[in-house]
Amino acid sequence: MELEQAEILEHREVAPGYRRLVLAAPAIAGRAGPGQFVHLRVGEGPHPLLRRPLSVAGRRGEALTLLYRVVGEGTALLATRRPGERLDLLGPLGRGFTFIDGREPLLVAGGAGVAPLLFLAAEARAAGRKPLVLLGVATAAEVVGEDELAALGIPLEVSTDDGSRGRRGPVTDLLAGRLEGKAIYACGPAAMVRRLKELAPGVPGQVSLEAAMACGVGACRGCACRTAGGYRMVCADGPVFDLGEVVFDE
Amino acid sequence: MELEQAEILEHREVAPGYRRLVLAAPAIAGRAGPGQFVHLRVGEGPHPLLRRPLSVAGRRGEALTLLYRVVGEGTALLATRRPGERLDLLGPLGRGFTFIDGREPLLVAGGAGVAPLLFLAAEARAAGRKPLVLLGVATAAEVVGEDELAALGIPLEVSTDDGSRGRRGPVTDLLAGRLEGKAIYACGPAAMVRRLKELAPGVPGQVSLEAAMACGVGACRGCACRTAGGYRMVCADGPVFDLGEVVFDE
Amino acid sequence: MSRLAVELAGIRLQNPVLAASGTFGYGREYAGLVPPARLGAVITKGTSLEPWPGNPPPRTVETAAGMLNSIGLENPGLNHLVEEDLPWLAGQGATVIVNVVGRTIEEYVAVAEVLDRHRGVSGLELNISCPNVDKGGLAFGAAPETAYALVRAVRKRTRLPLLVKLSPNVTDLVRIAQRVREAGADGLSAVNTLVGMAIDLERRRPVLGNVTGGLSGPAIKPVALAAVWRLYQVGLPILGLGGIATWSDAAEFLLAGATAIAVGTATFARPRAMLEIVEGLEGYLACQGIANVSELVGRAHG
Amino acid sequence: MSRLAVELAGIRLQNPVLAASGTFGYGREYAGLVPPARLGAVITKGTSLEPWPGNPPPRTVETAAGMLNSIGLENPGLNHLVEEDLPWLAGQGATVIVNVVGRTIEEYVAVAEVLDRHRGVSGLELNISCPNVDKGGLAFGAAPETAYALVRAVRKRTRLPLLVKLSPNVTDLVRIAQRVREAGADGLSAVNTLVGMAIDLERRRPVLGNVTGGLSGPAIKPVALAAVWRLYQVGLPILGLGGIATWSDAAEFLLAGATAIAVGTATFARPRAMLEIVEGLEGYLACQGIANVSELVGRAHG
Ligand SMILES: Cc1cc2nc3c(=O)[nH]c(=O)nc-3n(C[C@H](O)[C@H](O)[C@H](O)COP(=O)(O)OP(=O)(O)OC[C@H]3O[C@@H](n4cnc5c(N)ncnc54)[C@H](O)[C@@H]3O)c2cc1C
Ligand SMILES: Cc1cc2nc3c(=O)[nH]c(=O)nc-3n(C[C@H](O)[C@H](O)[C@H](O)COP(=O)(O)OP(=O)(O)OC[C@H]3O[C@@H](n4cnc5c(N)ncnc54)[C@H](O)[C@@H]3O)c2cc1C
Ligand SMILES: Cc1cc2nc3c(=O)[nH]c(=O)nc-3n(C[C@H](O)[C@H](O)[C@H](O)COP(=O)(O)O)c2cc1C
Ligand SMILES: Cc1cc2nc3c(=O)[nH]c(=O)nc-3n(C[C@H](O)[C@H](O)[C@H](O)COP(=O)(O)O)c2cc1C
Ligand code: FES
Ligand code: FES
Repeated sequence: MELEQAEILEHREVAPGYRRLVLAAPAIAGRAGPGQFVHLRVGEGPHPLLRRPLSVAGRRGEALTLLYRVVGEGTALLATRRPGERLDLLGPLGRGFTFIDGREPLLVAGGAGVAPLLFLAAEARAAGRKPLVLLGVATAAEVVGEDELAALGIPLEVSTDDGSRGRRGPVTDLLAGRLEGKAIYACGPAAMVRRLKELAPGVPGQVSLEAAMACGVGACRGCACRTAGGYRMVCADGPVFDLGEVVFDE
Repeated sequence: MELEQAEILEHREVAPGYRRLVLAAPAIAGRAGPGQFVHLRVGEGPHPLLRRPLSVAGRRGEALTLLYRVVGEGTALLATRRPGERLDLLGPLGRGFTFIDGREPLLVAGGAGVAPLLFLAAEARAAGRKPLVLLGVATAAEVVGEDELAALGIPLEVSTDDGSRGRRGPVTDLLAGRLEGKAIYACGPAAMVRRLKELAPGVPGQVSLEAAMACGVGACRGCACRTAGGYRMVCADGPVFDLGEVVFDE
Repeated sequence: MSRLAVELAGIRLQNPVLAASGTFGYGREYAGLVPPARLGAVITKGTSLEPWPGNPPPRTVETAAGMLNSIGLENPGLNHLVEEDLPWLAGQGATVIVNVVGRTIEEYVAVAEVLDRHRGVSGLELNISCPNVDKGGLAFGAAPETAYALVRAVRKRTRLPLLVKLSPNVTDLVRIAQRVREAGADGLSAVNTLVGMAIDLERRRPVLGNVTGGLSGPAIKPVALAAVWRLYQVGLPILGLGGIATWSDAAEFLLAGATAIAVGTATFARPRAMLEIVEGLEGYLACQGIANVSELVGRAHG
Repeated sequence: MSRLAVELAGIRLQNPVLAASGTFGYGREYAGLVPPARLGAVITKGTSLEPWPGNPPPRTVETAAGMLNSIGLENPGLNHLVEEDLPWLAGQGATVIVNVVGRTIEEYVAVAEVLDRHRGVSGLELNISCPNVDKGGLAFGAAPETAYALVRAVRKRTRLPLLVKLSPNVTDLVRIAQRVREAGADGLSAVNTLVGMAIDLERRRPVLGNVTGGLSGPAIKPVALAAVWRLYQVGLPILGLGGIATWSDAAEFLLAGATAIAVGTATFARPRAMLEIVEGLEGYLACQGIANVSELVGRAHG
């Protein structure tokens, strides 16, 4: 775990509401694995107070890539920061994905959940695996990471809510017939993950969860999620958990 | 009283820690008189919460000039705003200076207190009067407004704490022999104003006071100052008061 | 606008957004920016029988997402209200609730009696929760029995709708509210400011002339909201306030159980905040297909 | 560093900057960034006799310049503390104060008795002020007599310095503190969190799984400072906390009457905040020519 004042190298909108942020963060980039996250300070004064967790979406040498969606006050403030400025980063944090031997990676992403999976896909490729990425978004314009995946020769299939690209409907509709011999790596809204568990009961898999975080390091016990073994901390025990282990409400 | 989203036309440091801000504020500029102030929002979120009062330091057509010193969180944040951005301004507020007939204006400023007096000096000149400006600052580099006054042919005398320019000592040391037939217009630290009252007991004069402000319009009763007639509100009854009327502690 | 019309403790309001006492003067100071007739109601500055001078300066200081004030209920007194401010507000077409303060029960009663006869007053708000005066204010609001005695005495002398403004600086807000109800109050205002202070590092002394002050603004919103949530069980209509700055803040208070809300400190930062909140709520109701704002009240209790 | 050395309720501290309970875990989580030996002391997460699971999520939500938490004192229990955490902290050379919680007086006493024999513990902090549990916590801290009974019972079974952590959610903090003193406490910690809540507009339900939570962070600093100011008259040494984020915040608490201070929520935003505060105070004392930090304590009372 490092605390680093990382210089912004690149920061731009890559799709409506989605931004890509590239940072010079040698200490953190050197140690980050897919599924891990950084905890990032968006302001300087007493408000907004807390850091924001963002998954590592890629790295190249000393550069760390983040990919985020502007959803509220903190991410809106982050969006105003310009190249050359520095951001206060804590990371890499949490436990990331681990490859399951003998099974090819099937990556299932919903919206901004694609961020950690882009990093995972690249690492899988580098390790000689054959990942396939399924991505569900609201509309065609929100497909991000496509060029990156294409450059690595990683296939991508898209579903959209409005049918403007790929199949109309949830990304889980793309699963049929694709589960054989695969291990699932997922990140997206709770509804997506719940459906995934229903559709792929026997398939081994891992999921990256989200929860509101204060400390990000396991100290405050704030980011509890329900698992078969009781409450666990998303920041320290996760964010990546076994798909089988995660318990949803209702 | 107008609420105006004023575009920043110019914003730069004019002396160490002092910044000049020129705004396109047609509604407010058109009605502002010397000694009046604007109440300015420095942030957008819940912190910093309150507006900051700044005296009008000049106007030219629709442009309003402010001159401020960076002293804390709010002014530091203000200092980051760039030309082209807009600032939320409430004004013009308060009661300004009025000329006292038959007496030439002697303007006595301490530090950033020069701001309203620059406007007053210009108006006095335009009205055919012969103002003299006395300015006390910590060190020579902090003399601001000099070019402006020179362009209008208004004489300026300086004192500094460190003797790096003009007389060494408080600005009130420059008063001796200069009070005859004059009316005093002052703005500066409490100690300066108190000394002024001691040194010029019979001389008519006005002073612009400062107090922490919430509303800026007389509604909250927060900015009380002591006067011979009891508490009065700096924002609505002032900020300019008769020198004789103002009461200091101890 | 009928989507927003509500009745609060017997007072009919065209919308549920009120100006909080002490932050909107008597309406006149902000009139150029906020026509008082466009608000649900104007709650006046705390008004006493005689003029009060208020506390020594400094009286305000900014804090993180909030501010402290120790105004000490400076006000020009009942006569001034009756002769100058009420006629002006009536001329503007404003609905008016008078916030009442006193040092003794008799003083509260005397003010209430005079206003009972006044056509320009739609209701009273008894301030038993100001932390900035020695006598009166919080002295009455801190315990169930003193609160009861005061409200009972005032109730006997006025038929005006009676709101009682509560302090969050107590162990058991609900118990006090219950006694206030038994004393005959028509509604509750919650909350007044939290006791707080700031110290000036240079002078090594308290910043405020009165040492402590009342904390208001966004910082206290969570505390105020929890107070409203708990008071909902008391069964009296609630005017919710404390840190409300946006229409979504206002909606949270309605969902927690407030029938209407008041905006205080936010007005200092954004004088038109109240009007923006009215518009925001209107838009929210329209887009959610809600016929009247009262349908939201208390809904978060499930 | 002797400029900063202080004694708090009989506990010798190399500096007056402590990690607040529940925000620094057991020291291990932040160890890479904040060596626990460089703090005045580490106050552990609230520790109960048996492990506690904590409250249902969500457990935290951000607010204006603050946050709400409803952790519900999740902790791995006394055995884990004794077997894992205390040895680790001792190995680090940290001064340790254990924050103790329980559902009954007996549970508090049982924890205190075990720790009394433990060399790695310099003091206890009794948490009678957690707003997030049904039994225990605030149930003891809300009234003078329940607080007295609890402190008295624990006092009889331990010679360790005993700090009692108070809640700001009460009408008369001073009265409670006086009884706590009479029961034999060595010092006061002030304050724990303020009760607050937030509502999720989409779901129209409380955000927190436990409905209400405790408000902490810069937003509450003025309230905490006023609490310390008032408690100063009680005569017990005070550990001041609530919203402290910078050395100047810390200095305000010392001037108000705190012998030492603790930093909680600020650590989440700036993990090294405590170390920066130590440096800042050191620099301030040096530049003001103050030989020991204790000279500042209570100075703002004039
Ligand atoms: C481990 C982890 C990794 C994440 N990675 C990414 C990523 O790579 N790209 C991306 O776009 N988003 C990611 N998120 C979600 C991201 O953290 C939130 O969208 C962001 O914190 C929202 O902040 P805000 O101030 O804009 O929103 P607001 O709603 O104003 O935030 C208010 C508070 O709620 C918290 N919050 C709001 N939404 C979430 C959320 N979904 N998860 C956790 N906390 C939340 C904020 O951190 C903040 O404390 C991740 C979340 C977690 C837990
Ligand atoms: C009528 C009036 C006119 C003014 N005109 C000028 C001017 O033309 N140029 C200039 O440099 N300064 C002027 N000031 C002072 C200026 O308002 C303060 O320097 C400024 O508010 C400091 O804000 P801050 O956030 O940087 O400081 P902080 O100390 O962080 O401010 C904290 C709080 O205290 C208030 N505050 C701090 N110092 C003062 C002060 N001296 N007067 C009033 N409130 C204060 C702030 O407004 C804020 O609410 C004027 C003040 C008043 C009342
Ligand atoms: C400057 C100021 C003056 C106030 N004066 C009064 C008053 O006279 N009577 C009263 O009942 N409340 C008074 N209050 C309390 C407010 O009406 C309100 O209860 C409190 O500020 C919380 O709301 P807010 O956070 O929206 O400001 C005052 C508050 C402020 C900030
Ligand atoms: C996440 C969290 C957990 C906490 N857990 C405890 C606890 O276990 N015991 C306790 O006495 N106080 C606990 N507190 C209260 C803090 O110790 C402190 O009193 C409070 O947060 C105010 O200080 P701050 O504003 O610096 O955070 C907790 C606070 C937070 C934010
Ligand atoms: S965010 Fe603190 S334990 Fe996870
Ligand atoms: S600032 Fe509100 S009355 Fe002057």
